[in-house]
Amino acid sequence: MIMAEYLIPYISPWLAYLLVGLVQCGLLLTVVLLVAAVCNWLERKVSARIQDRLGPTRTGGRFGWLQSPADGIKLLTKEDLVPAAADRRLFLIAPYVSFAISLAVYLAIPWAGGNAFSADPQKAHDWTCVRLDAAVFFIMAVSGLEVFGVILGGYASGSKWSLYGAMREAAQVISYEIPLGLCVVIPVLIAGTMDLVQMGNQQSGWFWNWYLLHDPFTFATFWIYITCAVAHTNRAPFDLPEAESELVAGFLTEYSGFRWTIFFMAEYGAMFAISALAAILFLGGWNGPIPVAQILGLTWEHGAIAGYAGDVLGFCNLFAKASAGVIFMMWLRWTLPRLRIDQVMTTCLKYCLPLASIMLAGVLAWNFTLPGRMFFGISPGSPPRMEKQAETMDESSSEGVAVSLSRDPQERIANWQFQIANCKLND
Amino acid sequence: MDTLPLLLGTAWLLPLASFALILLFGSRMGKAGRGAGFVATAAIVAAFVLSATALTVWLSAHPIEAPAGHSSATADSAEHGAAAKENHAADTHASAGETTAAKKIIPPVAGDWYELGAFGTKRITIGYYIDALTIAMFFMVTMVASCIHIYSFGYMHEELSEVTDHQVTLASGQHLHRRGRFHRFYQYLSLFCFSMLGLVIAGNIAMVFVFWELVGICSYFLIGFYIERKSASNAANKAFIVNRVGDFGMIIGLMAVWTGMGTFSFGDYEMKDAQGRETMRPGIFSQARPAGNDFQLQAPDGMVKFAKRDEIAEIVQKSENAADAELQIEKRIDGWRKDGFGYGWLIVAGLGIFCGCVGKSAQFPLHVWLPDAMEGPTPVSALIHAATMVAAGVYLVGRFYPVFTPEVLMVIAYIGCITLFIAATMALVATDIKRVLAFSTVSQLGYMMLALGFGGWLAGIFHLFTHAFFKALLFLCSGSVIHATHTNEMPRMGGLLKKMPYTGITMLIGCLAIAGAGIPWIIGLSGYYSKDFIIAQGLVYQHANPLHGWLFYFSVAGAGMTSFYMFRLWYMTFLGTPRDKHVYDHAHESTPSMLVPLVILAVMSVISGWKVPFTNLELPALLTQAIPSGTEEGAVSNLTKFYIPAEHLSHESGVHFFATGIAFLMALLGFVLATAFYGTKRLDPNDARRTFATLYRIFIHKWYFDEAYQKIFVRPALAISGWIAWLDKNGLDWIADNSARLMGLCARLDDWFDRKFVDRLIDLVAAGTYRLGIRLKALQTGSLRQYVMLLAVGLAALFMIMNFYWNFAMSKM
Amino acid sequence: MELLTQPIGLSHYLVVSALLFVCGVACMATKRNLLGVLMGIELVLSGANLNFVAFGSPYLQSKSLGMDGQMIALFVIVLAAAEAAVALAIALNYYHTHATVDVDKADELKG
Amino acid sequence: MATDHYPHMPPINWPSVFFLFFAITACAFAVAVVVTGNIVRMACYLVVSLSAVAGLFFLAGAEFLGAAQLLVYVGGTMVLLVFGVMLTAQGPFVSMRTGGGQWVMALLIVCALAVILISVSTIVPAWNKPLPANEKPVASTASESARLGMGLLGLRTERLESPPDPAAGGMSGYLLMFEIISVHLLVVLIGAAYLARARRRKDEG
Repeated sequence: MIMAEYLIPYISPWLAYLLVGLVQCGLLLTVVLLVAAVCNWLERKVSARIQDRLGPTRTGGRFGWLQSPADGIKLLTKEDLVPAAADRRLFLIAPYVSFAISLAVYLAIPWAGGNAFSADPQKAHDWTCVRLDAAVFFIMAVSGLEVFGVILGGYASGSKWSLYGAMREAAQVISYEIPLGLCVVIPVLIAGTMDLVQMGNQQSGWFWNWYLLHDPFTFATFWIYITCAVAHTNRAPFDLPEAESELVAGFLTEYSGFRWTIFFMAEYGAMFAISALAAILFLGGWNGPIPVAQILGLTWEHGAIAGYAGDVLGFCNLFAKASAGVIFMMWLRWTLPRLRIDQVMTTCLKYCLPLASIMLAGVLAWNFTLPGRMFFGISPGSPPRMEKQAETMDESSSEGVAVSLSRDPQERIANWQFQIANCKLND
Repeated sequence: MDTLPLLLGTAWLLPLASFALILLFGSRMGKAGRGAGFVATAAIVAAFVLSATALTVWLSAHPIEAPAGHSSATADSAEHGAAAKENHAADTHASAGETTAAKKIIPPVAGDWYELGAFGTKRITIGYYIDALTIAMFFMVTMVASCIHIYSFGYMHEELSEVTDHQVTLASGQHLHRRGRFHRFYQYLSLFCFSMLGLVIAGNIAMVFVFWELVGICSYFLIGFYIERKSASNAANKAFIVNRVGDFGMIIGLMAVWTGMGTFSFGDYEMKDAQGRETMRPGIFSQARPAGNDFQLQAPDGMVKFAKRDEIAEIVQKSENAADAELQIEKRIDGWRKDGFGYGWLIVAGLGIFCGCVGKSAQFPLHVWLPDAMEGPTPVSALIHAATMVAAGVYLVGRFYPVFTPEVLMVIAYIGCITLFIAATMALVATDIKRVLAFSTVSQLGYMMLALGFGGWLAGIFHLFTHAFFKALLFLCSGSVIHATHTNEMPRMGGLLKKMPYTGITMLIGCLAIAGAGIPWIIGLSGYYSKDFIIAQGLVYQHANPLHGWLFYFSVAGAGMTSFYMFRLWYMTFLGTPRDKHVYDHAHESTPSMLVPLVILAVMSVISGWKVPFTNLELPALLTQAIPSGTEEGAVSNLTKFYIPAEHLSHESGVHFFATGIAFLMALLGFVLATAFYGTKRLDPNDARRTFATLYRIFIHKWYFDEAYQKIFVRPALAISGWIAWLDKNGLDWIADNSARLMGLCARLDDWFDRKFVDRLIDLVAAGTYRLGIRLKALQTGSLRQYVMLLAVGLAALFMIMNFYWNFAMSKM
Repeated sequence: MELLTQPIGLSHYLVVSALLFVCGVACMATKRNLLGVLMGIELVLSGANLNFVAFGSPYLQSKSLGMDGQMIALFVIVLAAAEAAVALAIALNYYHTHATVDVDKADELKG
Repeated sequence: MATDHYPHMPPINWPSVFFLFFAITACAFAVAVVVTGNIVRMACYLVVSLSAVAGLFFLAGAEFLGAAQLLVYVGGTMVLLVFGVMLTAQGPFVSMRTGGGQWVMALLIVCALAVILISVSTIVPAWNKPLPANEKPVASTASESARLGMGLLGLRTERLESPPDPAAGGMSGYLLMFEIISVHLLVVLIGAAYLARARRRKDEG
């Protein structure tokens, strides 16, 4: 939107805003499509490596890197079939629903932190489409919606296999949303905010500031999160909705050509998004294991150019982490056998859910007994979070009313009162 | 400005000349009087040209200024600009009530042509009163009339030769053969045009009354054009007699005006006084709203004096000479006026005049004649019983508006509201194509009355104009259909669009216009604008008077029903499968002389609400020039504590926005229902008819008005004469005979009473309780959806009660 | 056009919420499918929620309900979820006993 | 800024544009829910309508609520959808069509209700006008969802900022209500599970 204001002197305002909006949409779309294309190629390569094969080697040189475009062209030229028994309107629209929702998740994901402790959110320069107050919550809500397209597609196909697949998908995704939500709540609890930008910035510094290494419970939570995330995105070993050996191809049975591709892009988009979320929540987001940017002075304190350079670095970091997450999921897919549906539900309700609850309680207890300790409670060096927060509060910048967890009730009340006074100062 | 009276006067007299010519030489004009048509058409077209010239003259003398700040969206957004600021300032200045300097009053062109007689200080003249409203009416009337004259060439061509009337069977069992009456038809049309234009141009209320009666007699002639048909002659009689009832009230109003104001003239006029000097004397409007009183309504001196005539007589007796008495009366008259004397006479005058309008405009309870008037030829229905004559009532209310007190306006609003609602309900079920249109006309006239009663002078008059165009169009289209199919019954039509594409499409345009179709908040057909004005005014009125908010809701419901029955008509006529093979095969598109007027009127009903590009010229703005001074700011009733809101409130963007939304929503609902029932046949009309069996019965019997009048007025008259005859024959004998028989009866009655009554009383109580239980049992139907509906009804009722009475209580605080 | 250039007022929200509410009522009143009725209820509740949020929004009115508006809406959402759970359980039970979810068939206790 | 260059054309107010978009979407799909007969399509339209309402929440500054609406309502509707597929018989003898008369009756009642509600919602003149520019709230940096959270925990931070208004009640938040709702949810969970349990034992016995 800032860009639009530069354009306004030259063209009429509404056109400027429209243009900039379209450009931004296009950028986002490109990212997702590229991710999907690369993932498709990667999947072939990874699976080949695991199965001791070479994978695609012919199309476009030695690594077969033109395989995805070639596949895309093949799929685009296929006939777009609609079964006679299908509910035509829903059948046609379902892939787009799925894809649009998977795209919408990207609205709230920050790609780099920008000016970490800026007083004014307008000047934070974080790399987010829409910086939301409740970004974590938003992403959870929207990523849960993705199943909607699948159910529609499964129902509308008018085929038993598709319907079975869709029903399985619904049951699975709605069930796994609960432990996944519990896992997400844990970093939120530690950070005291649901704003992803703030959460990422609180993990800046060395790798022991990552929430993954905050305490033993968060470490365990991360693995539960990964399990649930895999199930949530319907990847093997939880790919029951499209189990080839049982349901032909599940909800995808009746789809072909372009619409099938769209479904696939939605799946890869969701995988990438949920990996990026994991990276931000547990793996420090755009902060590398070693704070190279800070050491080189590439921060916003040293001017805008340095800040942007640091942000580019951070973006690469986050992208690498998210990609690692995707590759990890592929690795899982090609090594583990598929579960039975009852096993899937058992994993969710009998293992993941209780474990996540225990982790929640554990993190609570840990924070009450050992508040502010990093790196398994050992705390090498002072935690930057507290320091910075105190600073900003002195500047009366008001980083919001963060709920801080403290052992002593007296201290907690004092903390509140401090923050309240802070609020008053602002007004 | 002597050109205007000259132009309009000529335009007015041309049809009279045509009438006279046809009267004398009609049957000898061409073959079977064909030339009569040309004479009449030439006269009315010339009148139209003169009217258009007059309009140009008027506009060049009083150009329309840029719209004021709040009246349109463009000005609203331009408020940032410096130019708009001045405009805005001027506007606020004007609305502050400083009518003397800032606001431009456009004086009407008034004067007399001829003095019929003078009686002391009072006199009766033939005069004119020309303002923007007169000019616009002239333009509209001559235009519609021209179209209809041309149309009639095609429609009435059968009258050029020998006619066999299949609807009249003679005693010999044969159908009636008679000579064609082509020239006579045009002769009546010319007479009508002359009378209508005279009614519009009239400079005093007496002249209005004369032409009022003349248009009435023209209507009588033309309804009874097929005089040999029993139904036609009955309808003509009915129209005539029902109108007399209204005219009776009007005469009372005239007497009140004459007594109270001493003049019939609308505008101020010059007159020699006793010393022979020329002095200006105030007309009706100046007396009711003197400039000295800031154009606010007050009882005229004459009425105050009349109300206090006893006391004045006393003063005159006591004082020594006349001048002294005069002085004393002058001194006390303001005090009396403040005490409310004379105000009652103002109400009487207003109600009386309105009575006449009720009759002519077919308002409740005198609306019964208009549907029957459809016996006349269709061009007549279009011209007289839709576009012009019946609108004359609305015109008169608009013309007499300055004299109406808020109480009279409330009566007008209520009458209008009742009319619009019951007429719309009748239109929902009628199957005769012309009757649907007739009910629609009554309903739309009710709309206009309602708008005027709401204080929306502009809204009501604007609707009068747009309605004239699209209703004339609709009638002519229906005439085209009837001409092609030789039947009025819609159930025998269907699928005619393929056979008559021009008629079908122009009629669709008419339906869209009357339903108020448009793209909300952006653009629409003419009806869209005028209906929005009315709904917006209603919204403001409802906010000002929660107690009378019912009126608004009924008007909104009326908008929905309008859309429903119009599209029902169109779908039944033009879409679907042909229901009567014979009729369908026989149907054909009409001749060009009938189609050209259709196209002209269709264009007018699309564009008449629009602004002429690159100018400020638009119909509402032109009419705004004629808004009576002093009425813009609304009024407060002193008697019953309610408010007539100022009209400019309704032009505020917020109100207008929601009014448009509501109007559009209702029109859409009507359209969707009509489509569901008659277009796509998703719903079955018979199903709905069964569900609302009672309502259907009431609607199809036209709310039993004819039956009721038959029972209340006609039968008793016959019955009383019967009784007297009967009494004469058997009266006294019967008494003697029966007193003896009565005694025996009494004894038996006593016995019967003892057994049947006393005993059964106790039985009845028990049985009643039992039956009540059975009845109440049915309330628990177990139908979930019915409960939901009842819940919704309860909620709506609760909101209504809160809306009206709680707000009412708040306003009292 | 003025709708596009001027900020939105409270009334606009109220009108939208009224329309949603009314659609919900229509849905409840016309659907014979029990689940359709439930959907109508959801619509009604979301219409009511929109009302609360609009009255609580500081962007529409200088003297708004404040946080109360959002809070009540939040509770309504939660309770709606609870209501849906119970209603679905009832629907399931009803289906077990009647082999249909037509509410018009559920009139065995009628008078 | 924009007005300087284009005095003849006022700048487009984007929140209004989005409001219009969401409002029209919400209403149009709500109407579609009413009109359509297929239960799955109904659910589909309902999801779109509710999502648009969530968009309206975002526009009104209630981000947390918008997300909650998406998560809870839309998720709940998804379950409805599944049930719709399961319980709606597609058999040829089962017709759940509503008669024309009932449609008309419902539409009449509902439209009366609509007109009344709309006219009531426009009855206060202050509501029709947008907030004057000088009364626009200062963009608060304090997180809105954190405020909600504090409110649920029993502290109303926004009352701290403004002088206490005795008419508006004290500082206490919604802790009690929060607890009651938690317990209520638990009860509902158990109740629903009990109601919907499969009665296998009876069949076997």
